[in-house]
Amino acid sequence: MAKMTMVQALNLALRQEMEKDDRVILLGEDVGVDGGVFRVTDGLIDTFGDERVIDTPLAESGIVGAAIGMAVYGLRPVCEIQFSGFAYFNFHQLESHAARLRHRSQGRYHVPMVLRTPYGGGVRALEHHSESREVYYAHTPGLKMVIPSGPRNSRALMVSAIRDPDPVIFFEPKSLYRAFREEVPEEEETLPLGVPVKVREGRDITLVAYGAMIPPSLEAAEILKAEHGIETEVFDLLTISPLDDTLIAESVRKTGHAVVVHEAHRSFGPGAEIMARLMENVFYFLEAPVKRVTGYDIIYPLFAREKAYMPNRKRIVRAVRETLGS
Amino acid sequence: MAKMTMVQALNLALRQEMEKDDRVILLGEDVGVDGGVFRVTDGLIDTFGDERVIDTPLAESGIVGAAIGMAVYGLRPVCEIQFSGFAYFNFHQLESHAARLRHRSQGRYHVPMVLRTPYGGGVRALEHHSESREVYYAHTPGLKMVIPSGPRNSRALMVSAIRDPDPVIFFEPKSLYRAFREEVPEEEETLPLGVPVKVREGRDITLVAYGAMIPPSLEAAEILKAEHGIETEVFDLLTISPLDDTLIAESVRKTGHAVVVHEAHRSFGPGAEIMARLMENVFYFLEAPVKRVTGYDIIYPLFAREKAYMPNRKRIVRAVRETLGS
Amino acid sequence: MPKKPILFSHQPESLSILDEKGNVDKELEPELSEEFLLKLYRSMLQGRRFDERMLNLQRQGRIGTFPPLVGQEASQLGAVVALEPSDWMVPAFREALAEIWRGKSMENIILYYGGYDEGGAVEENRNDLPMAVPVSSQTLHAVGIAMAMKYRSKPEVAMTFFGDGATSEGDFHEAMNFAGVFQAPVVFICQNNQWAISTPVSKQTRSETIAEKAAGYGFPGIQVDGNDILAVYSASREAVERARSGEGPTLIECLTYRMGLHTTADDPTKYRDNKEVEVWESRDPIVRFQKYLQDKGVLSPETTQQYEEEIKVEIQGVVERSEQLMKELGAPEDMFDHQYGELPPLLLRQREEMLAQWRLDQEEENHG
Amino acid sequence: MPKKPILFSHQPESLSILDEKGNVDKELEPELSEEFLLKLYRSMLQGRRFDERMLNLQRQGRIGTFPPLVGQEASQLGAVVALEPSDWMVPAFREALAEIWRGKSMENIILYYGGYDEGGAVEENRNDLPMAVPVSSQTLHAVGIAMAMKYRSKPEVAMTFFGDGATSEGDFHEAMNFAGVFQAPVVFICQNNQWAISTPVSKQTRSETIAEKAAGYGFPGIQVDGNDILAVYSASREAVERARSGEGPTLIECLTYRMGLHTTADDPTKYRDNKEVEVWESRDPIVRFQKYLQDKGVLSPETTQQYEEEIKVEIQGVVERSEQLMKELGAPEDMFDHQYGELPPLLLRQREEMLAQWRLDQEEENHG
Ligand SMILES: Cc1ncc(C[n+]2csc(CCOP(=O)(O)OP(=O)(O)O)c2C)c(N)n1
Ligand SMILES: Cc1ncc(C[n+]2csc(CCOP(=O)(O)OP(=O)(O)O)c2C)c(N)n1
Ligand SMILES: [Mg+2]
Ligand SMILES: [Mg+2]
Repeated sequence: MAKMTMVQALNLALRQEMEKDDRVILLGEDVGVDGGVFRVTDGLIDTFGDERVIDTPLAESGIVGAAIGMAVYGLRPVCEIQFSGFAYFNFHQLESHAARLRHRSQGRYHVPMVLRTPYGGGVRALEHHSESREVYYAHTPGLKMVIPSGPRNSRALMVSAIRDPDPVIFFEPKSLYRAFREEVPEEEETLPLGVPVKVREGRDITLVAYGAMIPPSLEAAEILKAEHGIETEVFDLLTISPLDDTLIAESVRKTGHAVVVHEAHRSFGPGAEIMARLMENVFYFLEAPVKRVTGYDIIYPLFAREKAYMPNRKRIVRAVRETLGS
Repeated sequence: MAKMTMVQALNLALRQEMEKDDRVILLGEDVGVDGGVFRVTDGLIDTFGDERVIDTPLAESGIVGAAIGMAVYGLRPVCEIQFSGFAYFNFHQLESHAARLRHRSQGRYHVPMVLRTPYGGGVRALEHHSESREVYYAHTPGLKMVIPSGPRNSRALMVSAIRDPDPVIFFEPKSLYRAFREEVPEEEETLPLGVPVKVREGRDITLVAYGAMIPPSLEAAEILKAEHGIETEVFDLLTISPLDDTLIAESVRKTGHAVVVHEAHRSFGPGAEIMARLMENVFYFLEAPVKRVTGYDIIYPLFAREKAYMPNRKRIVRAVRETLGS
Repeated sequence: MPKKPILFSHQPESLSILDEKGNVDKELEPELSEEFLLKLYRSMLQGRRFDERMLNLQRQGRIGTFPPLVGQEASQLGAVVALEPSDWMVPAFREALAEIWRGKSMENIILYYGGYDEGGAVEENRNDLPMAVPVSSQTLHAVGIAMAMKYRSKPEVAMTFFGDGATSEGDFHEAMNFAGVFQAPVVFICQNNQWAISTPVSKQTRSETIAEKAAGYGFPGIQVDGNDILAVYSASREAVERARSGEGPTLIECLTYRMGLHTTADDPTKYRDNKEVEVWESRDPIVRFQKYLQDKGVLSPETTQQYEEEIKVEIQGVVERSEQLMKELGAPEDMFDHQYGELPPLLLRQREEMLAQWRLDQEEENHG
Repeated sequence: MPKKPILFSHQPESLSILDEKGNVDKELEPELSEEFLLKLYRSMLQGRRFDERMLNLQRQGRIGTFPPLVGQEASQLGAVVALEPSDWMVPAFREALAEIWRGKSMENIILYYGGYDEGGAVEENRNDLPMAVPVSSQTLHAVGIAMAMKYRSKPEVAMTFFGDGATSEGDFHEAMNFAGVFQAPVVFICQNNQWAISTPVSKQTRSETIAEKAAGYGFPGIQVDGNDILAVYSASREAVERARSGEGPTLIECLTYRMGLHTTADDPTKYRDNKEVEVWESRDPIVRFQKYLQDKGVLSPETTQQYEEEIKVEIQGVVERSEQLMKELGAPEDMFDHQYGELPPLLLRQREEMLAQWRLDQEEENHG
């Protein structure tokens, strides 16, 4: 097993799937010769040629619309939108077609495509390069919305996403692209879409997070244990939508407390849905209101202030302690 | 006072604001000569000419992008997107610019525009003509998201929206366009944005709804009282975002129970945010979990099945009774 | 200031073969078998009669809103008949006749406009996309399909339909640009029917033709008389052949006219003069083609009569079968079908919930 | 098949006045005062030096990512100088020099790329939009502004900038189409610098020029040598005058070259040959203009030297002031400014919460 960054792990997933299945093709701005602005597709054009790794004109709707056509024809396109902040240019193609063609054609066609795009803050970027707007996709029936949190699961989820028969929006937490390395097996590894994983066992409180918020959540759990003797059970959603809250509800039945963490704006954010589900399913087990640690409901600031905007492990520790009244 | 339909009331609001303020101009597909496909802008081109009531080419991003430019220049454009299902074509203009230009220019510019668009189901329409996706806008900082529920408040809110210094997304519940008439005063009337109104007083349970869900909610409240002696307090949100939950929280402190109703899909829908706020703010007053009566997390069906998809007064009555254990 | 002219690599052109009176330009007349000519004629008639019947059903409240195609028969049929069954057609929403030619069942069309999702089904024997309502967005799918054909080295072609209004949308531009850049085997058929709801084409663009827009994307554009099925067919066949032989895309603008309503929810008297409609009535694509076939000795009034009767019976059968189907279909839980390859647990639960609520609704209605 | 050609109403043209060696075409040479010529020259120098200093600051980690403009000085300056102060400029993101000419403070530019939202402020004395990152989207704002000018019967013009890559986006198309249809007083300046990150213009479009795309929208397009400030200026002045006198929009394609990096996060050696860069180095817009001014007897090497020194001092002052400002600014609660005309109660509460959390963070950092 090699130690890999998330960029390398994603590259491995793409390369192996392309080797196995000639239906898999890549398209996007600068994904070919340049290997993608974050180098996720680096070297793939050399192996697979410019018929399978396609540098497109600068047009997001064009990329997604063409990918939909390819998928319907029987290919498995993986398209890259350079930053999630530019995916609004193609939102109508996703909402109107990628999400609907299976239903519209009553099952005759389906759209097995993946839309990869880097999301999230913390990398001192320009405007439009730091947002976290997974809700737009999570609230859109017909799409699946996936966010990995590390090299290994990003590789396994990408393989599953490519093989999935439905359109998957795959948000890559750009602040984790090269943040740490993990062992990633050369052999095939997949992870089921639609199932959160418990990444830390605990009995006092349930912490729900995903993507770039997983590292600070795990750090917070360490601190909580070391400094306050609090045992935090941490869930990594991995799939934001369709969201399965079964395991989380089960955990809260045990802990009676929960905190949700995300970079996304608070109002109408993913945390609200988790809280609603807990309200619906385990209300009588809750000993205190669920708290959320989130981005604020404002335009993401330029980087001089992003530290104050972003949830961090200290905010998480505080929220957990407040929830527990500790 | 004249009895008016919502279409007439909106027309009145536009006409009067145009008379008062020559900065107000209209643009959109078929808003001029045709008077809009629902006739909301009927006759305005005759009074104000085609310089102020502009039939545009068929291009939603063009309409919104041009409106942004006009607004920045000092006009008060009101643009129409023919159906909310086509507003995804211009979503990037809203997210990237309408919502952000005030902040980007650090207050030098602002974008006092209104985007009017019919939304929602129940009118036996074609695909893409029945959705209710207010969350996309509600989760976008910098925008205001408004939904009236009757002729009188639609007129008052439209006047406020036009005068508001910020971009307002104004969803018109198309199933209510001609559903009933109300007295609408000729004299100016406004309603503040950002404040829900209590439309029925009650002590047993708090019902939160908006738009086309207000009539069935009020009917349900009648039935609940008549048949079950349940006193339902009903709130009409009017502004979905920025959402002020103060009055609703206050009500729940009194009633201890709440139900939220919307046409929108359930998961990551507006109801989730209301539930999250209640969780955060009045958890200890809640005697039972808040329930939601909503659209399902599927593609809106063609009209043969829309009755089964849409929340109705019966579903609301049931949800209230279940919440109260009655 | 004196400047050097830039020369276009592709000069847009225009074509007409059968004039308004049904007189043919012998030099340009395509060689077509009598059988094929009659098939075209019968199909145009069928399209017109079916459209009339649909309008009728709508007016009686038996189906919902639909967009009539009357007047555009030559424009859409002339194009689509140039395709092989293995090719792909990517329609907008006003190509019912072209879809029927390709194998769409009229029953499904009625079901669809009757509010039954089942009507959207694409029959197994054709490679076409279902109709697309969001104007212009489908043109990109055709380009993607064509790119995939090229990747698979298949001698196939994608043909996409759209209106004059659609040319104002960004997606049209992106589709044209992708098609040019990737030299995709795609044929763009613009049915320029002069109107986009209430907006005349003169307010849609400042360019004199739609056809000339192709030059900006580096490939050929041609304007044809869209009510002249011979011209539409000739231009389409040439474009399809060009695409199939690897020479890239073509834009064909068919000048035609929306004789009827935009949709059944529309009232054209609000925005257009009936005189204009009358002018176009004199250019009717069917009358003209009929005259041509009669002059040519291929068609007799008796054959027309016979076709009319066959079509009437056929459509009557279609209407009866679809109304029967509408009675049988409509189980509300079926709306959870075809959401995902596999229905996730959340939706399984919601389906149960929906059914329970629906049953209670029904009970209450029956007892209340 | 013989068809009739369609004639374009607007024939695209090309223009060059000052060649690569700095030789001027006397017939085309615009009449400009010595003072103005020197001002242009000094401004180009200033743009280049400021750009170099920015790169330097970025490499030292004192600011974040920024997009250098080296090589495009003539192209952007030649266009923007044709505007009156009351006109509006709508930039993309690589027009720092044109923005500075219009009154943008260099301090604000440094602040902006240093991560301070304050740097986005638009100075009161100019009517320009702040830079726009989402490629091509800003072109529509220029059209809206121009439509508003027309509505107000103001003799004003909007000029918008964008790259070759931007012409592939739907928004560019919608902007061009609206401009044509409404005959808006807008000038479209395409800085065709041959690359959109790693994508060469040959992969961006199949058309031979960008200029010819204007024909499809029914208005004039012209291609100019973008490294020839006299050509850019002449074409821009003509276009601005045309717009101002009610004759509608123009598209100007400036052929230039991105000599440097796409942004400081980019590595062009991944995708382009240095030979190409060298060829373009020999076409440097400043060298060429300098030669012309010297030949004309307007500029001496001493004046250049003097400008260089003034500029150096000026930029040093700018850098010092902005670094001082960065120390003073940055209060986190200010990120709640300029969200809405009035901060809603929800955001007032969130601002308090944010401050409280931030203070606790700071305390813990200081004590932990
Ligand atoms: C993106 C989008 N915007 C608006 C509409 C509403 N609409 C439906 S058809 C139509 C006019 C289409 O005109 P054209 O492209 O000329 O086609 P035609 O109706 O003439 O066949 C409009 C505005 C839509 N369906 N999609
Ligand atoms: C809508 C959108 N898509 C993608 C990007 C990422 N991006 C930034 S600049 C750029 C290339 C722009 O090329 P061009 O228009 O030629 O301008 P240039 O960079 O050459 O000045 C890309 C792809 C973006 N900013 N906006
Ligand atoms: Mg049309
Ligand atoms: Mg460029």
